[in-house]
Amino acid sequence: MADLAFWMIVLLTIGGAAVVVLNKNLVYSAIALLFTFFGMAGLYVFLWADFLAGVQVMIYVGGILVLIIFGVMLTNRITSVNISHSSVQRGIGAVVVLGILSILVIMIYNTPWLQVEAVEPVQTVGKIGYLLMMDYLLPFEVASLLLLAALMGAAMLSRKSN
Amino acid sequence: MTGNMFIDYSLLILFLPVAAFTIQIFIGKRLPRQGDWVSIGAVIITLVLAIAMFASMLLGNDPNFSQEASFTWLDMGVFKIELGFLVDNITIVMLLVVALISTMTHIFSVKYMEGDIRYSRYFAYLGLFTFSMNGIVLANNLISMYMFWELVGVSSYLLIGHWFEKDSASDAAKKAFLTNRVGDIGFFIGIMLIFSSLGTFVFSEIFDGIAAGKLGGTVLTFAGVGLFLGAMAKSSQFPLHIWLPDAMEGPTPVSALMHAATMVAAGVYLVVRLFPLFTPDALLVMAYVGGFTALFAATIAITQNDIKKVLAYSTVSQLGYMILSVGTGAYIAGFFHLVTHAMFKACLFYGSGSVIHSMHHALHKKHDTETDPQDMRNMGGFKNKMPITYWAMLICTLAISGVPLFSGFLSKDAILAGTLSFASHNPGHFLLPVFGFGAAAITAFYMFRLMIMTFHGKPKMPEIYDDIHESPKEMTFPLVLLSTLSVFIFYTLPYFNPFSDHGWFKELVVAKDSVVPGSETAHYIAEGIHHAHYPAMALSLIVASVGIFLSWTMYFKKKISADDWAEKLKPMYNLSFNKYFFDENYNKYLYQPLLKLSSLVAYIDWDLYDKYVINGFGRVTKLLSFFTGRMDYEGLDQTIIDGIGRTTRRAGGVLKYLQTGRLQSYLLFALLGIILLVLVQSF
Amino acid sequence: MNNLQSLSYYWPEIILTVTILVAIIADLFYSDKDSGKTALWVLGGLILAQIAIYIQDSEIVTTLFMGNLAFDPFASFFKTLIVLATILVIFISQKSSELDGHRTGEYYSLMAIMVFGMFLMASAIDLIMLYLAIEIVSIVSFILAGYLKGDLRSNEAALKYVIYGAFSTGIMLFGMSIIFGLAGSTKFFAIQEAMWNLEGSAQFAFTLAAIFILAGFGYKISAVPFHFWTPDVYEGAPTPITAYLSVAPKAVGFAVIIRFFNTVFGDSGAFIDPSIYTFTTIAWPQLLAVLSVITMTLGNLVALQQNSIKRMLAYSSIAHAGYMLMAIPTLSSQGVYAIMLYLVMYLFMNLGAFFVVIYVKSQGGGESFDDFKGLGWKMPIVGIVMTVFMLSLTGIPPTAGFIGKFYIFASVIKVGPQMYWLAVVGAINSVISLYYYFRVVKVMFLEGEPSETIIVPSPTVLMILFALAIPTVFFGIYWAPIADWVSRSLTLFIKVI
Amino acid sequence: MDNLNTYLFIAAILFSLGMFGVITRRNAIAVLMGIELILNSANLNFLAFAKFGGMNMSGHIFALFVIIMAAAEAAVALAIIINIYNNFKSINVDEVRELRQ
Amino acid sequence: MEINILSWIIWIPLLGMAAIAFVPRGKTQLIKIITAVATGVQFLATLGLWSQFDLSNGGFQFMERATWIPSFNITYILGVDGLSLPMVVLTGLLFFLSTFVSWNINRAVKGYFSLFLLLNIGIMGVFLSLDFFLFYVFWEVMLLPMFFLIGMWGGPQREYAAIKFFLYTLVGSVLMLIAILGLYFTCGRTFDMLVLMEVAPTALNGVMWWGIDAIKVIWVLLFIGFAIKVPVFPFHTWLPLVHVEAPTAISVILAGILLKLGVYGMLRINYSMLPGAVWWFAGALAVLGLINVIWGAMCALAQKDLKKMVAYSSVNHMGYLLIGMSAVIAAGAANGNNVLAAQAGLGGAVFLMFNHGTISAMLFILVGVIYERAHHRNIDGFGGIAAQMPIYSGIMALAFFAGLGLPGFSGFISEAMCFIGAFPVFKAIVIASTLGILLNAAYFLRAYQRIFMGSLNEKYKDLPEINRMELFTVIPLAVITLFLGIYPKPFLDLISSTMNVIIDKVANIGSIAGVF
Repeated sequence: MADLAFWMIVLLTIGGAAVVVLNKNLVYSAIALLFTFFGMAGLYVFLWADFLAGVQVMIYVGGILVLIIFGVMLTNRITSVNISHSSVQRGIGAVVVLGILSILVIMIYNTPWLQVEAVEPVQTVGKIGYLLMMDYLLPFEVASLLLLAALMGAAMLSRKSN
Repeated sequence: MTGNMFIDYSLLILFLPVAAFTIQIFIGKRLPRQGDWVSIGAVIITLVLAIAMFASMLLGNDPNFSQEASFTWLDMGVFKIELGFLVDNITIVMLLVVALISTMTHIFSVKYMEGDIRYSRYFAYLGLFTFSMNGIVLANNLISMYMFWELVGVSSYLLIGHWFEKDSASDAAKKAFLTNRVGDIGFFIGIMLIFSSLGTFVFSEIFDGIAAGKLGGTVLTFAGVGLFLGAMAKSSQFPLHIWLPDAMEGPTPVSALMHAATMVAAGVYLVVRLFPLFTPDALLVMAYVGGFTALFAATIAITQNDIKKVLAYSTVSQLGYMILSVGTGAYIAGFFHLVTHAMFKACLFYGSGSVIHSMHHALHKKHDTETDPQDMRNMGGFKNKMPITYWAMLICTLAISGVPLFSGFLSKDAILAGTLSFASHNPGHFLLPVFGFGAAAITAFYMFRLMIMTFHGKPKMPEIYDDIHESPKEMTFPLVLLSTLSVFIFYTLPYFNPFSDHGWFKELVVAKDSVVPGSETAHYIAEGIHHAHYPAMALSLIVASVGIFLSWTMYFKKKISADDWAEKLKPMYNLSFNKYFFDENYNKYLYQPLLKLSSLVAYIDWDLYDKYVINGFGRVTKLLSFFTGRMDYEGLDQTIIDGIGRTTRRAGGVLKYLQTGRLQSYLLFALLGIILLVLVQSF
Repeated sequence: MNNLQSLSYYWPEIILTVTILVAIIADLFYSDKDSGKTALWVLGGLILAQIAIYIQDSEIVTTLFMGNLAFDPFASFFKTLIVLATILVIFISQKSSELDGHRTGEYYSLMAIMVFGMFLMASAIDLIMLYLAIEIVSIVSFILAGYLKGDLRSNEAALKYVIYGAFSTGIMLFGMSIIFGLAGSTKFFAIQEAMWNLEGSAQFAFTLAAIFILAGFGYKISAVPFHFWTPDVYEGAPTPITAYLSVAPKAVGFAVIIRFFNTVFGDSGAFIDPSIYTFTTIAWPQLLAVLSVITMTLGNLVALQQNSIKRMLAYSSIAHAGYMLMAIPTLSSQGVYAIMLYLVMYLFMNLGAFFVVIYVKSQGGGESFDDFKGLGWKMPIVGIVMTVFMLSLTGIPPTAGFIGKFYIFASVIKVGPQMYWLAVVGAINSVISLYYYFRVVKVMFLEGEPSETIIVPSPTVLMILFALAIPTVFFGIYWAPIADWVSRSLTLFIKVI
Repeated sequence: MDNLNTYLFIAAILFSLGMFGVITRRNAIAVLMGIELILNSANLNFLAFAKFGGMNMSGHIFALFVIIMAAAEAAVALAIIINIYNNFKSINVDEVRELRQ
Repeated sequence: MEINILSWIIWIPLLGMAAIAFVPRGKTQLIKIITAVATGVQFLATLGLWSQFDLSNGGFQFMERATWIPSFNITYILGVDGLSLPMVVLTGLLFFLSTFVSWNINRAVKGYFSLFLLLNIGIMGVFLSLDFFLFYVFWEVMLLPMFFLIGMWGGPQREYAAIKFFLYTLVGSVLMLIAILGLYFTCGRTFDMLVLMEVAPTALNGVMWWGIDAIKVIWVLLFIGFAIKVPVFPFHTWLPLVHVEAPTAISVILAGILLKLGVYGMLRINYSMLPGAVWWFAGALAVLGLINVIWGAMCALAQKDLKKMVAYSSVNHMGYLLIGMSAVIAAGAANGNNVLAAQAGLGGAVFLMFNHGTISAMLFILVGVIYERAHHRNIDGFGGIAAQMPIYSGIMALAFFAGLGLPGFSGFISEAMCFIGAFPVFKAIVIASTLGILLNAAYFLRAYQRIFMGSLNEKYKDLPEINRMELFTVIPLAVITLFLGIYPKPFLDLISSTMNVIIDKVANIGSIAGVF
């Protein structure tokens, strides 16, 4: 059962991703991306990352994807039903990407990854919170500055004229 | 001043003319009479000094008299050059000749060059010429000899090109200089060969070194031939004789100076000076070159109509004699001929100058600029108008033809005796006397042809005949003096035998033994000459008579038509008349190809090498940059990339999709780069 | 050191943070016209930060914030460099006509944030920290490149930059994840330790990860083949930003490369045993050497083609990255030393060249070669100063650029004959670069005619020009202070306990 | 199913798909989507390594920061894209070609 | 007595530059006078140096040392020996004279004379510096003023010429830089030439790079750097172009001094520091010399532009010089310790350096004189000028004869010494190159005939005679040429101690198998 669910999620993720990059209609792509993000969240759950699964759904689906759909809408007239976006250099692109993929696959197969047995934690939030306040306090603080910069920049750029 | 009379005098003799030269060049024009008196004064002093030296030589009566003096010219430790003087009897005699002829030339020129626009410069160059020649005469080492050797070349260049407005003159000057440079190369190689073996330039040390066996064999032969090449060019030996006839473009007094005492004498003087170091092989080369030149030049002289050209070829021929005699070992005879020849040839040139001068004035009066004043076919019958010139020239013609009682007979006889003796010792070389005697006959023939055409017969141009006058005494004085000196007696004193060269010259100027091991001694050669003396004399008398007689009958009596013979021997006549087409062939096969080659080289250098190879680096870089730029910025051509994906495309869309410069190409490239890096790293 | 202790070594960054906030707040009170005054706040903050750096610049070498940052003279060196570059660029920006009519408050605030990001980049020794720092710098760069909202070229630059930047950091991130998988840690030293014990079969993964990470770093220093964004972005961005991007992020990019490669692949920056690099079978030196050759050659060749001086300078900055990369394969302290020295020299000459371009444009000229025609006659001082910069960029003594190149070549040649080819290629590239640099000089002086009126720049412009030109010449003649500074700074934090 | 390589393969495929999107799509927003895929694939790696590396929480932290960063980046990128759209009336990457000589 | 005369000699022009900087643009006369004063004072200083020079000492004199960049062992070292002193004096003289040659410059005078003085600093610096780094810096400093002086005040193709010159020489100098660094790291990390001269000859023994002796690699790299300046055959094509385009004064400097820098560099560095490789390369040097001689002469013979012809004649003359330089190996044991030949060859080469400096300077000044008047230099475009300008044509004849190596002029002695020196070692090459004697004369006389002889070209019947200022610039050179041609001893005394030091170095190092 878990297997089936897992593979379904995998299919959802990868299939969604494939649609994202292959579909001609931008709106469809955006919606396919939604499925991918959800799939990712599912996979996170399988990876015992409950907190991150939540974050994934909240930020990616709730934030980024909405942002993207807004983008799609703002940059195309709503009335045009078929917001097509063609692709370029698909042939050579496919070749190159397949090259990358095969290299990655070879790499994954041949590498003796560091593997340590572990038990599933009840929840990860506490651990993450601790780390953020201790070991990764600085990045945590710095991230605020990053967001500040992004905020300023986005605001500045979208402001009407000067 | 060194305190040694000979050296001091030599120094003065050397430097007075150059002092005059300097004065003339800088302030000559502003002096009264354009400063000709400065130059003349200087050479007269040198003449006096030379006479003084000559007198003390006669008084000293020492055949082995020799004085040397030198100073350090440059010194780098081991490499050291000392320049200096060598004054011995040969030097003194030669100095006297140079001073005498130079003085005569200066005096002669006063009238001859009167009114010339570069009068002072002319005298300046004469001074330089004299200086250079004296330098050669006095040198005791190869380096200073080479230096003055080249200076002689320059002086001749300047004087031949005196009337540089004429293209022929400037051409001739250039030709003279360049031809001499060819010889200089040989000379220089000779010097290098000697120096690299012996480490010295000084004659005496060289002789010692060779005698000690430090240098010999083929190398020495080559060195000798090299040195002789220099002499060949200067003394205008075949095949480097081409410059000399052209050099007649210079003023006639210059020709006299050049042909008698300075330029051409230098070559002979060199081989005389260095005789001891020539190997028999080198000498043989000399003998053949000289002999052939003697005959060859004589055959050209026969057909020339320009009075100066005839004399020029006669000089070439006479120089051939001298070289021939050095080659046969009788080098003192050669030197003797050099001295006697200087007198009568200078005189002949002055004579011709006098005639030309007179012709020129006469033509000028008639406003005739077409007629060539030097062409003998326009002359004739001048004997009465110009008696002094005529008689002086006649004496000299007799001298050059080898008629007894005159100096030429003595020296020529000595040479021919030497040749005969050489041939009798080496019967294989029978050609040498043939050259000698043949040339002697022809010489007599063409010299009389010249005399008869110029002075006898009817005037060819009666319209100017009346205006022909004897030249002023500044010009006739040298004629008289030099023709006098062409009488035997001045060379045989204190003896009076016109048939023997026995005299002060023979006693004081003696041959040295060759230092090359295995060479014949001077005594042996002298013996041979002595034995050959009478047969040679007889033979030479006969050939001279034949020549004179033929000439007499042909041109004076006109018993034999010269034109008929010319017609009959048309090919030979043409060859002779055109100087065997030497100039043409040199021009065609040497000079023009050289120019073409140089153009080619320049073309290769500039239009090919620089343009394509050197700039090619730049161009390749630019091209690379162009392609890199395209590749880099625009990515692989979109057609190729797209072609892989989609082979068909609607025509309308093509343009749109062919747009390049898109970001994704870059990304693609970056990815490709990554793949490449991975692949490179992994394998 | 724990977080609290670390604060006392963190003054420069704290000052900067405060500065950023003050600047943003101050900007709120400025009218559009006066918005540029924010620069004063930022300048003040930078100077204070620099003072803090100077005071702290001691022998102490430690890590801060639980092993996130290194505190060492090496980082201080780059921080100083960044502050210097930023101050200069702020001055330069004042003179730029491109920014006229834009509210510039945010411009300076963003610049301050970028400085902050670069500070972190220079000292990060944790992958997370590093990633964040790089992202801060990148995001601010995107915004600054697109700062001229109404200007199409600026827009385009921003778009290209953002896509390329995100793409590169994406790849880098993927590489980092592989490293994480191999080492189980994000700390450099832990990674290094893990790498030492790596199994042979894991090397391929390691190589791949390293190359992916290199893509991110290479993009920052615009090394081939990750340089494609450079010309477009440099040309489209406001010129002061172009100047800034060509100097400051590039410098820290090198700092990161040096720190990361020396720490993770080497003996953690001790430079004792260069052979350590070869603990894997990967031929890093050769690879980097080849990359440097391609980078400089490509930069130079394409620069030859340009008709815009700004674009030419963009490509030339690629070439300069190539020169500096030459020294990395030497795996020696000399190499690092040379790069650091080069960066100092490069700072002055490159900013100078860009400033001249900015100034000429503000005087009604343009950025193309044609616009520079006869400039030397019209504005002799500007022409002469530009000549100095061009000379220096070419690397002709007695200018700073020569000294930089000299040290680079020296470090390469010191390695031995196996590296001579690299030096020769570098040398030939210098010659090629002469051609386009001197094309500027050529059009300035050799073309055009003497003009009657001579334009003398205003005192402030002159001041900036000389502030850039005098060091360019002076350090070419006497660079001992720089050399000493660099050698003092050549201490990296080596090992965590 | 539940082993490391599975996740890694999934991540690799996502990565490749993301790459493909970035390389081939003409619409800038679609390119952005591709980038998001790449970031997600990295995150998947981090979390997978975290789990199979003995519940190493650093991976989680890393993933967290990546998500934060992705949001910030997306915001800025979209701001730029919209700005471009306002100026060019097109957001096809290959039509934004002012900067060509 | 610390007066640091060498530093003064180098930096006096800097004072001049500073003074010029404060003169308003309009006061051109004042600028020229300042330049004349600066170069004049410098020239006097060089003469003073000469008068104080100890002839018997083959080593360096008037040494100055100051620390510069201790961390890289870069020091400010100056010194002068018998090799550099003549060149220093020549530099002083030619710059002084060239100031007057430049008197009629009226375009951007301030810039011209500032750059002119900067060039002076660079050249003097190269001759006097004994620290390799300093040497290189000065070497490069010359490039920029040359670029501008050619590019801004040159002929129609000046831009092309300027950039070509710059590129060409830069190629050489970057290779040189690599070689310098190679030496630095292999010879104990020092740029001090004195130390390098001690250490380098042996330090590189047995060091192999890619299977080649390191010493050869460095030697060749340095050689190429210097050969471009000389210029040696395949690197010579910049010379005619640059000469044709450069203003007269710059041609004078270029031919008179700049070309000698290459030779100076070879003798100072290649010969003194890496004498072992001299053995290896001497044959090639002689062959290159031969090619230079013949190729240069042939090209000169075909030229239509007088200045280009003179330029090619420089190529030709530098060939003699190279041949002379190759003679140095005669002193080695393998060649029978023929110190005589080595002294002749090397002495001749250095002497020729100086002589070509004076003679070619003279030639270029004179070409400039006619160009100034006729506004072209086409050899075939004149004719019969001698009648119109007797003084000028006389001096030109003098210069031409000096150029073609006529005895009585200094050029002859040096060329002869080169030949004589190299002859024992490279017989065939020397014999072949004596052909140059003929070709030399051919092209000079051909040009002289076309320009000065024949009937006067009607176009030029109002050509003014050479003026006093021009005469003033030529006559000192002519006098030197003549004086040394007649009595070369003073000059050779000046150099011989130093030459012997170099010869000893090469001779004692023993032989490495030659390339030929």
